[in-house]
Amino acid sequence: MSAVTDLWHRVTGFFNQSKPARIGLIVVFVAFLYVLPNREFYEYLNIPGVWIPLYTTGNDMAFVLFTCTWTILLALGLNVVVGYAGLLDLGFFGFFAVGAYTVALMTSPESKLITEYNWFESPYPWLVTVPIAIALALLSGVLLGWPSLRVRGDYLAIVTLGFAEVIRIIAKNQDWILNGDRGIPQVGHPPGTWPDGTPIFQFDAKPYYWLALTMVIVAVFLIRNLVRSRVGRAWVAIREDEDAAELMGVPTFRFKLWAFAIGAAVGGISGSLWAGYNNFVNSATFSVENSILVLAAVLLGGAGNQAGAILGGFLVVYVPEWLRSVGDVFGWPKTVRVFDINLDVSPTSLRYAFFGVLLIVVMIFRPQGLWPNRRRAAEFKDRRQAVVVGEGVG
Amino acid sequence: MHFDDLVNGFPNLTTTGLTQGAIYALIALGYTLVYGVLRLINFAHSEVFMFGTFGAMWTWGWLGFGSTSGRPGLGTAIMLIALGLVVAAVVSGATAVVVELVAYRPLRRRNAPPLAFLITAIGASFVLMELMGAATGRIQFGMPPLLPSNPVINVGGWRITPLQLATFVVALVVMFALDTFVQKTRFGRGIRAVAQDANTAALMGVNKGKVIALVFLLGGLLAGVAAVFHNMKTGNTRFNVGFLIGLKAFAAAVLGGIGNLRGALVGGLLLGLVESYGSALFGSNWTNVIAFVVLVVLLMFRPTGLLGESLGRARA
Amino acid sequence: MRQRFTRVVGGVALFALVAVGAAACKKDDAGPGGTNGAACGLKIGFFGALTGDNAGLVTPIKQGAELAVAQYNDKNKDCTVTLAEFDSQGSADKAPGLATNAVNDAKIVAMIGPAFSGESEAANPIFEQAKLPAITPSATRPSLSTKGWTIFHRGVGNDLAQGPAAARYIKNVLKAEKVFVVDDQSAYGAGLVDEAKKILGTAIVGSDKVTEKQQEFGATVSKVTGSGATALFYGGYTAEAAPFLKQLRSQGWQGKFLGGDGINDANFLSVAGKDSEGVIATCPCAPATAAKGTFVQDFKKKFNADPGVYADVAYDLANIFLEAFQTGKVTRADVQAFLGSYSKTGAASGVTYKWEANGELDPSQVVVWAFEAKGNAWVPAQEIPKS
Amino acid sequence: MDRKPLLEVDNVTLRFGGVVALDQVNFTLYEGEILGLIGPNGAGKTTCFNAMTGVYLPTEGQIRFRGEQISGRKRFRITKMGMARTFQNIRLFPEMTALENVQVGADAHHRTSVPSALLRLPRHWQEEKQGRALAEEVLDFVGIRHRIHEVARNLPYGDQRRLEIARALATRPTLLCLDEPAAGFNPAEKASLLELIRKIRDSGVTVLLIEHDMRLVMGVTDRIVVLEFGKKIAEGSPAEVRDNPKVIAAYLGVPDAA
Repeated sequence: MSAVTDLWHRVTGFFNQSKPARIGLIVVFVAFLYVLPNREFYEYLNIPGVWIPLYTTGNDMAFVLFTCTWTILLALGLNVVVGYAGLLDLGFFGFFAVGAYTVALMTSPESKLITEYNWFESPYPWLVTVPIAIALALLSGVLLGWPSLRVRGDYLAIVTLGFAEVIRIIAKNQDWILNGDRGIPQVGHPPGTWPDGTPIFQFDAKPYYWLALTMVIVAVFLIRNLVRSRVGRAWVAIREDEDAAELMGVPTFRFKLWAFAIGAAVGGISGSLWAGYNNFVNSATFSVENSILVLAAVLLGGAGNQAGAILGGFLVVYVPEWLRSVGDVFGWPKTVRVFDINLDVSPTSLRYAFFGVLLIVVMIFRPQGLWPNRRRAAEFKDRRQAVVVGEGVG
Repeated sequence: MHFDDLVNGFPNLTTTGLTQGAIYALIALGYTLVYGVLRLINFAHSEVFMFGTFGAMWTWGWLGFGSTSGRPGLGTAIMLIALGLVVAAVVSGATAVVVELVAYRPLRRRNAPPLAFLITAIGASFVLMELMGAATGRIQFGMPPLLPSNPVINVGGWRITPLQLATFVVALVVMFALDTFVQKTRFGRGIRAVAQDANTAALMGVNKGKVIALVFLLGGLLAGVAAVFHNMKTGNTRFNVGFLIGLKAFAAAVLGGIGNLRGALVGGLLLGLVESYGSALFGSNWTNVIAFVVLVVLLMFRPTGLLGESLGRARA
Repeated sequence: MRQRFTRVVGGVALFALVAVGAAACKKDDAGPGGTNGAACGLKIGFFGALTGDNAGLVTPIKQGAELAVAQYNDKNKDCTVTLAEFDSQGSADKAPGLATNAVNDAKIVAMIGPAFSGESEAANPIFEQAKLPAITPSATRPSLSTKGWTIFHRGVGNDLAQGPAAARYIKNVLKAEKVFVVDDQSAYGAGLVDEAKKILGTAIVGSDKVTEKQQEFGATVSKVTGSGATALFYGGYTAEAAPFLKQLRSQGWQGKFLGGDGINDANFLSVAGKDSEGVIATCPCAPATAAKGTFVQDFKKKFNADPGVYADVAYDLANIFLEAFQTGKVTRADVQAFLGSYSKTGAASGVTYKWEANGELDPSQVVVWAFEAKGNAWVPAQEIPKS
Repeated sequence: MDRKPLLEVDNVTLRFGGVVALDQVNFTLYEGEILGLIGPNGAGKTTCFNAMTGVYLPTEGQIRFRGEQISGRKRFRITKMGMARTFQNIRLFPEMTALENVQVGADAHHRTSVPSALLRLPRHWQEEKQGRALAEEVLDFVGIRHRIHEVARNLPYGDQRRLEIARALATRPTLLCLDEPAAGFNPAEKASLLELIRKIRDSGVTVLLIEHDMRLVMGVTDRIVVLEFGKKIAEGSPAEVRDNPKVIAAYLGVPDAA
């Protein structure tokens, strides 16, 4: 065991020291991500017990990966708000909704804006609506933040939760433009055709996954730019001690608002990508549970670290989807009869229960998240030592 | 806007709002107690409540009172309700304590950051809800009719049913008992001491672990009481019944000032009333919008809720 | 150190390249209709919410199909068919991936579902692309048949058939002059109520909207009692309808409670208990035949529960597909053609399944019946005339 | 010395509910001096401080900084005007490095915001470079340059105090308010702190020093203001204040007076 850890340390140490090596590894890894949705990739490798079970047989792998990537985008956006600026936001999915609905309303020929309100005559192309979606999401971030950022901590959580609920309920009302549960069908797709003339972006999730993955990479770099600047320092200072930050000349309100706006904009991108793929948008998607899931993603991965947010976003989608197929792969029974009652024990049906167990277990053993910011990990070590010492004295 | 609905129904809307508010308040107390002591939003509390609804229902079913059976006599009904209250309180209390032991205690021992607790709470909530869902086939269950529906008071269209009266009276009695318990007894002093300063309390010989378990237990017991009245009021339960009502109760706790016992009562009743009037005025589908708008506006002006936080110290 | 690194990176890069190459060379082997003509090992897909909040609604439907498949397999032990479940959790955002997965499985030549209208909007374009014939047992949104999907079939009448019929029943049979309408804002419930409203017209004395998962109906109840309505039409499902009815009764409202097929299930009777007495549920289906009798018993025996709404429809639909398999229709195209010329009455639901070009049931076959809850059972009251 | 007033506390009264925390306090701080603000525990020193830096809004009276009214202004604006402070109980940003802590202070005058940081515009680079240089200079000035990449929470206590001063200095203040900077120091540390305070004054920064330790205050300040129960009871040179009977009474009345 120690030989393995030793090797691990030597390898990681090497990558930590050598910059070209690190970049090389990242490039290879990204290339790997782009080929990931190809089923043939697994069949080619064909290592039973390792690769095949990782391929989700219960759901389309490309779709699962696409869902992962838009969730990762959301997690990255929320990480700015929760991880860096330290603002607990339980209604983050609202911005996703803003992005998705903007795209749907503007690109669908069945949008009420066209059929009933005559705002414009024909649908816009998807690409045109994306910047508008981002702008509107950003604006809604500011509009939400303006009144609510006065309250702090857990109170902010409930205010943001309320905001997401309000958006959902408004969306639910059929009489308004969003058309409620009936939703908006025939949402536009991104442009582009294959050489043979069929559109690239239609129902196949693979191109969307590649597009979303590209967006994730762009978002990571842009957010990284922010984090390593005055803005990022201001956010962390606010998270650490808001009053002290303000007394040191940080315009806290403005930067908190920026955090909200940036997070919201990233959420909006995610929503517009999703709407393009899903082809149909209705109010049922935007439940509070989803906001909570994204928050779980950020904290599971490790708040305040982009790699952690990515890992978390991936896991919260992938694990339940994988559990869907794992029963088939390993041939587990689906029901158990206890006292004349059929208990449904298939992993498919219990996948969220398993997922809950996973959340608990991870948090017990790694409370700072799976892949925390290095400093947070150090802090956690300190805190544990403090406890040990404290107990020794008491 | 339907002002006529509001005006015509005002007395009855008030009664239903207060009844619903009392149920919110009972659940809100669970959030508030835990929050007051641990600064932790116990997201799994909604599932603690849901377990209580099933506990009571199964007890009644075991005694032969299912949804399709006839209404029993008043004496039997009161016995059944009392029994339901005991069982639901025990089931909910036990669930709450188990959640504490499994999902929170290990984290506390490791001095984990507060947000980690939030995630285990969400995890515990998933586990409890999905397990119950799988066990019950995710279908809905009806409750036996227990109390008669003819009103005890009927003055010019203003009706109070026995159930509404019972809900309100029992909720008030329970909350009064809790308040006395926290203010007057040794355990209560322990709770307040830990809420104010956990470390000092520990130095003064208060067993922090026990106090925390006690707080979860108390919250669970109250949720159990709420569960029985919810059963009788809505006449049904299912595995995901806790989520929405838990959310509302949490909002009620925040409204009153989370961590403040009397705040939970005030917040619960106020939320019940606001929802009742609001849904008459704008339509039931806008209930949640109204509730949250009121909450947000209130928090703008009183950032720590109506009564502020009082179980422990004010937030740093 | 550096040497080792080069080896690692080189290895991984090679690995990735090969993988890309392999991906580019190999084509998706799983395509539509790629079967060899054998009826054995075929799969019927079932698409709908099997977990999550709406599972209680869809699980009985799935069980109906499951029952049919199980009975078929008992008779054909050497050549069995499986029911492949696609749990969408009822949400449109999970539907496309599952649909793609279903389409990619060449063994799936027929699909029952999607159960809800919302997910149908997202999944049916994908089925259409792969020409996978699908019959929905429960999605009743009228617009689904106007999208030009050739694979789309509806096993039930849509909201346009049922809403007006329910309204006519209230107007002509009950002769109610004060009607209150409530819907749950779902596409189904609101659609039903919108259609009913057109006919009820001035008889409506009030309306309210509730939401899914709502448990507390105090304000709505007080509106209903205050309006003096003698009848209430509810558009929505059992989950909210049953507690709503109970709360209405507990507040002393004595009027007639009516709902669509969303409440026409055994669970409604079991949840509402004695309060269900006299409730009217419309249904675009005919009353129980003798065959339906065994369906209910079989269902109870197998699943230890009463069949829910549309469980009978799913049972019949599954049997239609199984009949197709037995007659040698084992490709997607064959099954599609088989459905096009099909015209028989289902054993469990009593509906005559004959589809028009747009996938709707032949309107002359769609009958709407009113059922009344009596002594904890749905008793057919009468067929509602078409005008 | 040209006695130009820098900060004027004019009849400031501060009430919390029924409690009068400050009662008609008056004093003036002149450019280039070191003013000591002393008093027994609970005399209202920190409250006074908080009123000056914008944490509390005075119930009555005015506080003027360089002739401008500051009460009611945003706190970060007051910092930008040239007033910086430290805290009685250290309030660093514990997870940031020493350098980053100081950079936050240096950022007070920077104008880079999200757009220029996002796109890495020239202003961003320029301000980053300036901020970094300033931060290193200030860390050097307070004597903890060698701690530059350590996380604040891991610094020894004395260095944390110094880091707080460095962070405040990085905002380029004209007035530096130190809230009990020597709390918990041993005599040797106190002596070197005195050196630092003088050095700060000599670099052209006016210093307001709140201190409990009389000896320290006597040694470094030019003038002293004494508060007791929210009221000013004496003002003058260290020698005058030391001999003031009211001050003696106030300090003797408190058993743990140093």
